[in-house]
Amino acid sequence: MTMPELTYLEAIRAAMHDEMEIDERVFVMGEDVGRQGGAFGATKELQQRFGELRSIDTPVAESGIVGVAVGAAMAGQRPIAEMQFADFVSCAFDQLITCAAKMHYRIGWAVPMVVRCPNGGGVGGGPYHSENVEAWFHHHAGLKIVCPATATDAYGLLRSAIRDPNPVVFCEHKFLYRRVKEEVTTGAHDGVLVPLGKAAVLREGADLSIITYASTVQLSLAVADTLAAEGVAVEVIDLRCLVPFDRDAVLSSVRKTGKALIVHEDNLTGGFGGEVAAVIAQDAFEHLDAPVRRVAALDTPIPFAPPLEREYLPLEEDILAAARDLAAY
Amino acid sequence: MTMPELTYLEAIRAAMHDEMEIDERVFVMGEDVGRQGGAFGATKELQQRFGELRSIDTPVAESGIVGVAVGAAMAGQRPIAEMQFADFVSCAFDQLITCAAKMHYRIGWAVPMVVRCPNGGGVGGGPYHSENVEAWFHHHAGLKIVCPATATDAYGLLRSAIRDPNPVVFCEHKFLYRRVKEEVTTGAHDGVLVPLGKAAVLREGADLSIITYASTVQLSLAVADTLAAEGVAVEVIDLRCLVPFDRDAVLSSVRKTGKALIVHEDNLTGGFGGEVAAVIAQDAFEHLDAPVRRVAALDTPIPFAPPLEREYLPLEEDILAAARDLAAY
Amino acid sequence: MSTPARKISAVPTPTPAPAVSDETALDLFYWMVLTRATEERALNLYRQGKLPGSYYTGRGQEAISIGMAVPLRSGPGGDWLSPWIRDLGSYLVHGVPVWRMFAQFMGKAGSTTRGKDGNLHIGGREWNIPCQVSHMADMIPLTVGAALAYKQRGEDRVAVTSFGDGATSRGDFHEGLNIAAVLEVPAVFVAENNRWAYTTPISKQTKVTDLYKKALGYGIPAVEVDGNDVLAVYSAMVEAVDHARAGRGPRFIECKTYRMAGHAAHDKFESYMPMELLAEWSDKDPLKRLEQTLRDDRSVDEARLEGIRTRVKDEVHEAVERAAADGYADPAEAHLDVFAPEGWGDDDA
Amino acid sequence: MSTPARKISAVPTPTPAPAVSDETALDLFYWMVLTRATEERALNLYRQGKLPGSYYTGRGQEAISIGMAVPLRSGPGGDWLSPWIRDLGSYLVHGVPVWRMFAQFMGKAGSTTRGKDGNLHIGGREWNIPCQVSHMADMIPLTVGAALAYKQRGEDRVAVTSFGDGATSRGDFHEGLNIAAVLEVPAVFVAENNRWAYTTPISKQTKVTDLYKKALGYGIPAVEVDGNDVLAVYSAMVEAVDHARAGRGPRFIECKTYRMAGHAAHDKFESYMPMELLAEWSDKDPLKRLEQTLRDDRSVDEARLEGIRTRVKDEVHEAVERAAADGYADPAEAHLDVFAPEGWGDDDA
Ligand SMILES: Cc1ncc(C[n+]2csc(CCOP(=O)(O)OP(=O)(O)O)c2C)c(N)n1
Ligand SMILES: Cc1ncc(C[n+]2csc(CCOP(=O)(O)OP(=O)(O)O)c2C)c(N)n1
Ligand SMILES: [Mg+2]
Ligand SMILES: [Mg+2]
Repeated sequence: MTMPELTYLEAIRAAMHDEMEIDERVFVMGEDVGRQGGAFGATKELQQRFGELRSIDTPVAESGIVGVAVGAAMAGQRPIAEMQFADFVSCAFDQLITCAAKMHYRIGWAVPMVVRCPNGGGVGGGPYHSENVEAWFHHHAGLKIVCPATATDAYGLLRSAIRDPNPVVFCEHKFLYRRVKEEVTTGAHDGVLVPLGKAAVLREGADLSIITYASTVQLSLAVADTLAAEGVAVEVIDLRCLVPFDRDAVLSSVRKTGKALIVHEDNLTGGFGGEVAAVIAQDAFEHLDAPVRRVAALDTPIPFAPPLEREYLPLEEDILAAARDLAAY
Repeated sequence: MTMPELTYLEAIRAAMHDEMEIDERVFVMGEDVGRQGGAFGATKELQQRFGELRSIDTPVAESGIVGVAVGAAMAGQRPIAEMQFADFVSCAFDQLITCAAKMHYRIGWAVPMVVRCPNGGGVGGGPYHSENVEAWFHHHAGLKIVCPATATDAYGLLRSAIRDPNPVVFCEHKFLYRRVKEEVTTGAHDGVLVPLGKAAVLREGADLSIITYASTVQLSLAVADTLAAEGVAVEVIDLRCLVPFDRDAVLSSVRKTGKALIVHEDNLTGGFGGEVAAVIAQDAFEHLDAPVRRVAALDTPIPFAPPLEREYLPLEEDILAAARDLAAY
Repeated sequence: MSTPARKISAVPTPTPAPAVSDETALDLFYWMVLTRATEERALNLYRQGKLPGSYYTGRGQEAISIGMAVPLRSGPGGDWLSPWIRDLGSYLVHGVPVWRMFAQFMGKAGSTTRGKDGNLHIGGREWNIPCQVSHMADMIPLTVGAALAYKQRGEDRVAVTSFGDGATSRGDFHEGLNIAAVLEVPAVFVAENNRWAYTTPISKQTKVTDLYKKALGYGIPAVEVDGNDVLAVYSAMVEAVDHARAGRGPRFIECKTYRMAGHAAHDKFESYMPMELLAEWSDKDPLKRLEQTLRDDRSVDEARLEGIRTRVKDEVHEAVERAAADGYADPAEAHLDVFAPEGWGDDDA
Repeated sequence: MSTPARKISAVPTPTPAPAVSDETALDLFYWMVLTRATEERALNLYRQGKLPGSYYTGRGQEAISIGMAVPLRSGPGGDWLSPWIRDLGSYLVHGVPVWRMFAQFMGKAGSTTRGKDGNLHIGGREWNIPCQVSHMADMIPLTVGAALAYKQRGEDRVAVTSFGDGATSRGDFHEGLNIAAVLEVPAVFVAENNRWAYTTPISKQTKVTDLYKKALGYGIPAVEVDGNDVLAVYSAMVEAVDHARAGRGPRFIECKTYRMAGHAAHDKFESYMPMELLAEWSDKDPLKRLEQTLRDDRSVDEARLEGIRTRVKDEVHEAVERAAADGYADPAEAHLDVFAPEGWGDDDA
């Protein structure tokens, strides 16, 4: 066991490294993941350590990559397929929902694999290098979806995802890659594991629940700080996983506070927030003291120019304004 | 102008026929659509009438088909691409969200095309011939989504979709193909047009709003009949389009009744109902007298065996039970 | 007689087509008769309204489904086989009991999917048969992945999949074959060129109607064989599998054949398939041809063949009875097994 | 001198490579110099932190971007051109003003996307240039679709797209080429084989490193040309375009070249690209070669070349000034234009 200070990105690399150390079935594959260690360096030196058969450079073929991962998983391996950017998982959509998601339901043969998706905006990537892809998949039963917000969660959730016998879409937010950092308990045998499907209550508060995940977690905590100074106690819930969805954590928080603000960087319509709002409106209705609010990105593609991208993204000030409104309701 | 009695499927064929009569740019393409007229006969005799260049048999390549349609649309045509079953649009997902949806936003060059998707279950099709695909797309800004429930709407909405300068995912429910029938005003020049984005209030009522679309519209009307006999006045709203979404129609109904039941055949989680519920919970909150309820299919793949598929689907009795509960709340 | 496979691109060590023993030929005969009988019976059941959904037959393509499956190792630790919907026989050879095929068509609990999926969407880990999806060509990358797993673990197993001419138009065919070639995995691809994809003739599917030529664009050695000659298919398969198993990379076999009926039982193929061609290909029926070879070239006793036919009749009868007597899975099962439980597969680690 | 294109598969009426006039050669020179200067300037701006995102250069591949664009008809009613990110020159030739390229890199309102998209995601209906997406090979089916539209309307326009070696691994390459062949549309595909896809060498991309051979798997006549010889590329393109325009179906041109730097400006390519090869290819620089041909084989005056260089310098300077002076689009524009308004395009009906 060691507790180095790791960035979110380093934590992801460490998680793969540590699982590969203890489980020979685990391997990584994708474009440029081998010698180069991937576009972001997430698989750096894994090929040098574990060899060419466990860190595989592939042709540019996302559908093929994911399909190969499904087959390898069924044949007893534990593949981790890297998308160079999350956006390109659009090309693998069919393999994920058609083959990966529905195999176990049909014949009880599990598909233990992870598709790593460098997710999200705020990095000037424009419409095709900034997508949040987590809400492309929650409609499709059979896929787990993980969205870590901290380095520890990135590490611990990725290890759990690799061990999980189901296909997992692992959405790692690339804005957080180098901006988030903390001491993380790593180590092949005693590194920290974070279970899939358990939300984290990052801040307790009685007045208002903010339900969020990934890049907007830090923003929400900042808003909670600001409002604390104004005498409003905000509870901040980091979902960590969209599937499994920690329904109980959300409902018990909202039943306590009576007010729900759902926040994500992904665009509003069809984002996961709609699902959360619907669950609250059905199952915590009697406890609600205010409308269920959502703060999210615009329902547009993600524009490139810095001032336009800023307009597109939900900012701390947007969350703060909505939270204040709600608190005052 | 004629008013023949048409099935939903015949209405779809008539809409394509009539648009092709008056607009040379309109053409159909897809697997087996030409000489054969498609797996369901929706394009029957269009090749004989309009020639091989306007009714094109393609190789089995959904991504290619949709991509070709995008290019043809940009080059001034009005393609209608048929998916043999809606399920296979998974293979064209990337082309739809990456190319079709985002072209106009980026350079103001429109992509007027329709992708016809024979949608839905209840026909013993199993997991890969029964999907409801409408909720795969509403997250992706730039695509319109149409889901007709009646023969007239199938005709009038398809004509509007073909004329629309944007890419439209046209979800035609194949359970309704031959089961729904009515007199439809057809005719190249004076056939009925139904505008995109306007919901239909099919039944007025003050006690409870059922918001639905496609195959569950008839079931909801039956439920409204049953409850009318019990003294409960149910309002039934057929959304007709998911994008554009007729927010005002939904909100004004719920503001009147105070109770909302959202019903769709698609599975619950990530279905369009979540979005509707979220809008209601935010913008009609003050008028709500009861939890916002959803009735939908199971969050599983769609099973094949008749008793399992029955278990999977939302049935009239499920809608009735939920509506009764809500009325009594 | 068996026509030798035409070699298109050099196979590393050209081995002579292995001689097929009489015993093997009889084995092939048994499986072909069983396949034909099973399909005929299923089609009858469909026509009687006893099977939900539609029904797809591979009649006339049994030489492929049997010839490609018999050379494989079946059972735990055996070879991966992902057959196309025309290849009912492959499932039987690779281990799926006949009655479960009928249960599958009927959607019964005894189906390999417990009724959750239909027709030839059949599979099970015990047989190393993944459960096919409808989406054509999707199983190709999966098969490459299984082959990769075997290579990674140094096992001498191969992964095999078959598909139709229509499937070669899809992106997953391309991506899968290219990755297989680059990663040099032990996979064998069997293309069944029956010249139709639903109502679309091969001339509208591709300009390169010799499908083996497509494999050359990936650097995968490819042969074409007479797909109505089970001995030819079998021999080509033995060779391809041997090479893949020896670690020399993927192989591709194109089986030239003809679709002898509509796409599915509900398809009115008379409206678009030329009847002369059907008649012509009817003369090339693979079962007739094998029978003839067995009798004329191998002097097998007619009684021996009749014995096999009788045995098959009994087996099919019994299978239908058993499937008919089986119940549907409890509707509550519709809710179950979306996810594999924690710890799944840990025993094999 | 120009190396003649090696013909791989018969082109219907073999025409002799058209002679390239001095005027055309000078025209090619102008565009290549402009392309090189624009890219050099942009790279400097990137290094000065004045361009958001990253920066991709096509240095050393200008013979392709220019040679393929010059033979096309530009402007309204002209040919469709969808160039790959290495092909900045193609945009210029086909009509995009230089300053708008800089505005594009800067994300300014004057960019062809009003800042909504970046780098070479450039387009506009007035130029028949669709706006490229990042997803490699996606533009191939679109190009086939444009070609189909021209064919349907009986217009003698062609649709052209270029892409890298990496893109050939994607399903959309396969589906697009196959459909183009079957539908016999007037499309020309230009593959730029620079032997790298990001850090992946072509040997890990495909076993068939001669990309023109892939086209043969679709029945599309294909040639390979020296991609560092602009006269060769130009001539091959003239021939391919003529044939496509004459309604004889699609054509494929592989341009063999080498990527002269990293994938993008942020890429530390020294860690994986062999320096010897870079030096070797540096000697084959297409601009140097054209200069040499102009001077040595065509006796063009050095002053004439210098005049072009000066003109280009001015143009680039002016373009940068104009782009720098341009503002960002109003943030409110981020909300606009998701959908085209009703009636869009009705004027052209
Ligand atoms: C991706 C996809 N698109 C469309 C279909 C519908 N479909 C089912 S079988 C078939 C034709 C199959 O032709 P081929 O591959 O030649 O196999 P064959 O039926 O001739 O054995 C089609 C188009 C499908 N199953 N998958
Ligand atoms: C579908 C998809 N996957 C991955 C990427 C990331 N990516 C951008 S460029 C590139 C390599 C391109 O190589 P090539 O096609 O040879 O073109 P070159 O850069 O050499 O000109 C990759 C992998 C992408 N843009 N699209
Ligand atoms: Mg076929
Ligand atoms: Mg390249």
